[in-house]
Amino acid sequence: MSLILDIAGLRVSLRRGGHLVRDVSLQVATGQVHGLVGESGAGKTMIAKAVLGILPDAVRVSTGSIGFKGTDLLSLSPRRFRALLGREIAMIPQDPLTGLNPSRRIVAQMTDTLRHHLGQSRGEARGNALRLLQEVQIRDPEKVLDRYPHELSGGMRQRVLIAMAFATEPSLIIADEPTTALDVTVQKQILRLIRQMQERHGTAVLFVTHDLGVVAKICHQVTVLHTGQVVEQGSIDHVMSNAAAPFTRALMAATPRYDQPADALHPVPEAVHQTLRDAARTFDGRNP
Amino acid sequence: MTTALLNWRILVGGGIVALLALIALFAPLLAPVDPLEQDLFLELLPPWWQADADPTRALGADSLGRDVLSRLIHAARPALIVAVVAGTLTMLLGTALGLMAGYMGGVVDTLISRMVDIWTSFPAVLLAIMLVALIGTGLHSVIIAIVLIDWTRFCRVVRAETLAQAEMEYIDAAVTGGLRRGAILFREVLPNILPLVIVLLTLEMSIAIIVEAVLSFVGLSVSSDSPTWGGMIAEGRQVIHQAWWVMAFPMGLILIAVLALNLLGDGLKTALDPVLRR
Amino acid sequence: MTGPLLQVRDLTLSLPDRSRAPLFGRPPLVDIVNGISLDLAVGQSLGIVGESGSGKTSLGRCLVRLYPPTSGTIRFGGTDITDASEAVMRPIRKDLQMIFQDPQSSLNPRRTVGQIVAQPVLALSVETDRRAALKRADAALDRAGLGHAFAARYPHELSGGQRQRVGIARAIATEPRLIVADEIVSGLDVSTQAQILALLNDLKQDMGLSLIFISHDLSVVRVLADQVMVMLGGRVVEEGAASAVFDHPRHAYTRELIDAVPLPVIDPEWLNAEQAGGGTKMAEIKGQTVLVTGTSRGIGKVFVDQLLAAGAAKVYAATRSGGGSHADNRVVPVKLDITSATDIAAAARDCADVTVLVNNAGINHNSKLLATDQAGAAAAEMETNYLGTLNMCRAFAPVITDNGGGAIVNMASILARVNLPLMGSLCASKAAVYSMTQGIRAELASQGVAVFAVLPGAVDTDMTKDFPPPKAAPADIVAEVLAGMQAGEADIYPGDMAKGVSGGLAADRPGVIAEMAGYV
Amino acid sequence: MNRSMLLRRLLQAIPTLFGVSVVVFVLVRVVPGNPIAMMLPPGATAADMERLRVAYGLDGSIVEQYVIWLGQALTGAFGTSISLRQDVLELVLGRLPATLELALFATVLAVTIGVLATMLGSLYRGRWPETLIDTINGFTLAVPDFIWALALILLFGVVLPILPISGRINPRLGTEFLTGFYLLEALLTGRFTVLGDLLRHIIMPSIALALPLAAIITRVLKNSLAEAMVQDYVMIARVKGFSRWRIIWQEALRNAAIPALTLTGVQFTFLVGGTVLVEKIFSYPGIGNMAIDAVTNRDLPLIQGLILCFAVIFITVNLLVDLSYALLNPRLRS
Repeated sequence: MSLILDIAGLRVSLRRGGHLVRDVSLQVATGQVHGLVGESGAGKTMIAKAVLGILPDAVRVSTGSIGFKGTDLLSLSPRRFRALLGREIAMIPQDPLTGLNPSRRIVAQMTDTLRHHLGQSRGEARGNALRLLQEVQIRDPEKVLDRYPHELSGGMRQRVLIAMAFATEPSLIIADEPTTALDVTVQKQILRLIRQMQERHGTAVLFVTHDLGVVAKICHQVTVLHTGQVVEQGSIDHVMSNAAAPFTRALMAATPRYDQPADALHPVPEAVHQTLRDAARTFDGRNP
Repeated sequence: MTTALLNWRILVGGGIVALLALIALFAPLLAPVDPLEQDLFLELLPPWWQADADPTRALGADSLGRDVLSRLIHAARPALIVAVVAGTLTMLLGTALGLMAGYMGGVVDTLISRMVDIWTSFPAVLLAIMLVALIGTGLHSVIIAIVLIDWTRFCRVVRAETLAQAEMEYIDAAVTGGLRRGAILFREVLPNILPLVIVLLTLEMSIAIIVEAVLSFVGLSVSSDSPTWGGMIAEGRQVIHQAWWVMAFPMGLILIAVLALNLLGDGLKTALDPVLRR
Repeated sequence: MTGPLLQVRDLTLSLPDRSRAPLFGRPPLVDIVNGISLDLAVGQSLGIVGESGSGKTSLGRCLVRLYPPTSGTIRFGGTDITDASEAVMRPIRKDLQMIFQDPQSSLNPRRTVGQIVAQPVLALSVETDRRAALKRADAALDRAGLGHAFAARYPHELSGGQRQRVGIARAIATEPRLIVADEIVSGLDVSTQAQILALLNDLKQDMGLSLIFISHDLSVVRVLADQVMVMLGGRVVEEGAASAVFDHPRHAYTRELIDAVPLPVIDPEWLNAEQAGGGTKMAEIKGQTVLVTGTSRGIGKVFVDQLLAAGAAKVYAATRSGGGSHADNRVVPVKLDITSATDIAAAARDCADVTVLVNNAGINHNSKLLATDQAGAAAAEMETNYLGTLNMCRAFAPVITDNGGGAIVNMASILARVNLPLMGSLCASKAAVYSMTQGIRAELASQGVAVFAVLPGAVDTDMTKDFPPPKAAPADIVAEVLAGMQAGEADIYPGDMAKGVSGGLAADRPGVIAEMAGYV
Repeated sequence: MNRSMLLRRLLQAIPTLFGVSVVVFVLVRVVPGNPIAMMLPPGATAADMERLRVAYGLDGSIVEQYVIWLGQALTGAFGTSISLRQDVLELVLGRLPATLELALFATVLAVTIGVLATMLGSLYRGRWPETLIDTINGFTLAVPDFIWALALILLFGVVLPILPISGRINPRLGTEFLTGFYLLEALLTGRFTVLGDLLRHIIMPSIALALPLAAIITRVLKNSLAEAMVQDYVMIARVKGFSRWRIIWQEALRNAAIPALTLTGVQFTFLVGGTVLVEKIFSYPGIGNMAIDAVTNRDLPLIQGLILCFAVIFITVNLLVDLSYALLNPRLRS
């Protein structure tokens, strides 16, 4: 099992001062799904965007490295970085409704990486797109190829996006809350599909989510974030059954469960948040 | 930073508009000579920086030897009257119809929207010229023409915005909170539309100034001897090869007034938005 | 006052579907909410769950009369408010409040928090004096855990959780008896969500509030609801006490919903487990158009009668020879030999409105496998039982999908799971049907077609007259099949013998076979 | 959204046209003065007048009068121009090509300028060229075509006299044209000296008309492009490793063009309206110029003909915009 993604001491900061991600390190190996969990503002999306090189203009990586198969992505020229993106690294977005370009046919959107990065001919790329759609269990894939996104249901669009991400057989896929916008029954199908595809292709996945339940079902490794800091990291078994950090434990207790009555629910104590906020402040004090 | 920017826009835009208003208000005191006084000896006199200029006619004289500066100052009056009166009336009519269409929906909406469609099927300038030609020249006619033609601008925007606001859940909350329809319209919807209307008003005022200029340019505004910027442009157009300044100065003033109003509108847009304000 | 606080009967809301508007005339009406009835007692809380498009939000809005219902009645505190004018509603609204989904759009951006909360207090004449109303708003804000210091702030200065607390404060400010809360925690972080849920729970207990809590999230509903209603396509599919519905769901859809919720528990099987019945759900037989093959005798004949009794809209009764008639005019005879490709194609064309296909036709020849194959019996069994059924599925799956989904029922036999001497080739053909059924179930899972395999034991028909008892009566078998379909059992084992075998399969295989062999 | 929706849009134009005709009818009828008088040559007797009144049905009710008037309007019988003493329809059709040529030329200019400015601004996003374009655009947005026309005359007609300030063609060239579309005809027949002269005449009025429209196109296109650039599908295109240009061109521009097109359509009608004044200022022989003269001469038959002509152009343009919107937007096409 070789290391695909090796993030070390990553610090993401606002250009006008202040940190969003505070010295985060994490590793993802071949065939592993690594969950990045946290509430809004925890910095999980910033880490994903830093890996993909699509941080907002006001934000930059200030220190640390993002190792991808042994090379530091941050040291690459934009040109060489773009050659990797789409070929070796792909993403599955959160919202299937806006993830596809409304004015281009599915086939055009699915084949453009195949043609651009792998130099396939139009016919060859179409054949591959067809095969991919079959792989993600889309009925009538031949017809779907020539459709526009608005003609597909939300679940189908997310399947197309998954097929698109796997098209060039990338080593790493960043999935940014890929099921948050879906109904539960569709969510389960999509999670299963991501797992199947990922296992079949041996792809490493960095799975960003706020849902501990989803993490428990699909991830091998987990990093729990709060205010841009790692509060817990380890195998899914470890985090689910004997989490050490008070925040992780409090988050578990605050997650409602249909199989438990109401009195089992305990909101996260304010002190837990405050301790971590204080830690962040201390960090900022040491690293202005 | 935003605060500084918006202050800059409102200060400069508003300042110029206020200055123009003052000039219009105190025109008889400010004008160096009688704007109607003709002096054939001064015919097409150039402005002060050119050779053979007359220091008492700082901006030169027109083809009848009338003082350009004094005429400019006096012409600010009809322009600003039209801007304020026509702008306000247009706003009232258009906003009322737009609110009705957007909030009442149904037949009322269809009727008003169709009327807007019909209205915008005519070239506005031509319609204005025709209206004034039919009802006779004069400041009143100009104002009536502007109101009758430009209400659609407010109506369209206010209707669309009312519809957008009606989608918001705070309207539902007002219904379950027991507010009456009228109260919802005036106490909940209107305050959210008002900033937009105010911004449109500054725009409408600049349009009114232009329309007044256009009408006097075609000779359909106030009577031809009392000075207007558009009238001065028309006269200047005749002697453009001999005396460009006769046309250039009123044009410049219109430009300044229009730009100032637009700047003010831009500034107000940010200043009146509670989210952008901070 | 006695009786429920809120009583709803047969509530229906139909709205025009503008996307299908014809060139002239009005767009067709779609039922968003369809025939809902419910009773809510004082102090009780009802959770309404459903996925997007289930009509739960529209139902909530009907209940507070934001939408006018198309038909049915709503009584609140004994007053019929179904068609009440706003003037009649106004005094009632003091007792009937709502908390809205989107805390961003439900707060007027140009008003302070205090004004927002005081608004219903004034408008509903709880207080007539402005100062008193603002004071009451302060109290409500305190109660909502926000603190009255927030009264002077504007909504855009607050976080999502704080805004939702303002929404709660506004709803409780008039001290209502019932609050309808629509998806109020869906956009919030878990830690904020838990706080809001805890707050509502406290308010419910302290104020004796009744609550209707609408959400797509079953876990969230569980926190607050005593009673639960599960909605699908504008209808109620299951309702009951929360503990009963969550712990022992009766309806397949409820089970599917529950199984789809990822609990924060490690369960390696969860992802791969068939979805509750793998898409096998058949809400009801009522209104369906069914095609049954092999209806000339035996189980096929019984199927036709029981389907009619269960309210099927139309039954195509297929026989090899065609013809035949039935007293009920809902029955349409069809000539269909399932070994004939042309017959199948013709049937798929003529019966284009089918939503449920029952592949019942089959043959059996009792023959030793290694003995001389009499008249190609093995081939014939394979051709009819396996290929015939498969070709029917192939032809009708697109028909059913085009009709918006439905079900396919393939009659296999318990012999698919247990081999019997002397019936080797029959067993093989039934095993093929069973395996094929599992296969197409996976293929059709996402397309709204439920696929059932039926594995009965010996049935008492003329085909099995050689079989020794115990044989089940066809009527019982069919009744169990229909019940199993509606309960969402993917593999249906009707009859005691089949159940015994399937139950034994896991435990004591040799014993079962011995027992089975005893029958022959 | 589907075809029937488009058809509905087409049918909506009918009541609008009807309303337009009513407005024109009322405008003409409320005029103080006798509508018969303007149909008769000077010196007609009272008996002549009465005969005409009966002949034209003007003794009937206002509704009857409208029906008769509408029937005439539909057959193109607008009567005879009072000031020019020619058939109104002939006059209008004779002048129409000049105006259409001017309006189309200006539109092409406006779209070109607008798209170029947008692309430039988007390429240098956040740097000084974008700020410059935004500033110039803000200025251009505020200034009406009327002022541009005069400023251009002042600049290139007087201060730097390189362009003719009036007319459509130099009469001394003495060229004959078969159609009213001089520019097109000169181009097709290869008369390049004439073409050059025509271009020299059309350039100033068309720039005056084009600048406000170009400013609006720039603003809308730039905003919708910026909006499109933050969509998820653009992020995905970035993650696919495509260059910025390719993303703008392939992913964003097409989606951004849809709102811009709608607005361009609406603004195009303003541009056509603007020809009225600009033609007057440049003494350009189109229907706009004619309309102002007709109004000053109180030539009512001509006025109603011209106004109806403008209305028909406006409604047609709006329909065309809706249709092309449907062509660009796959949601409407299917």
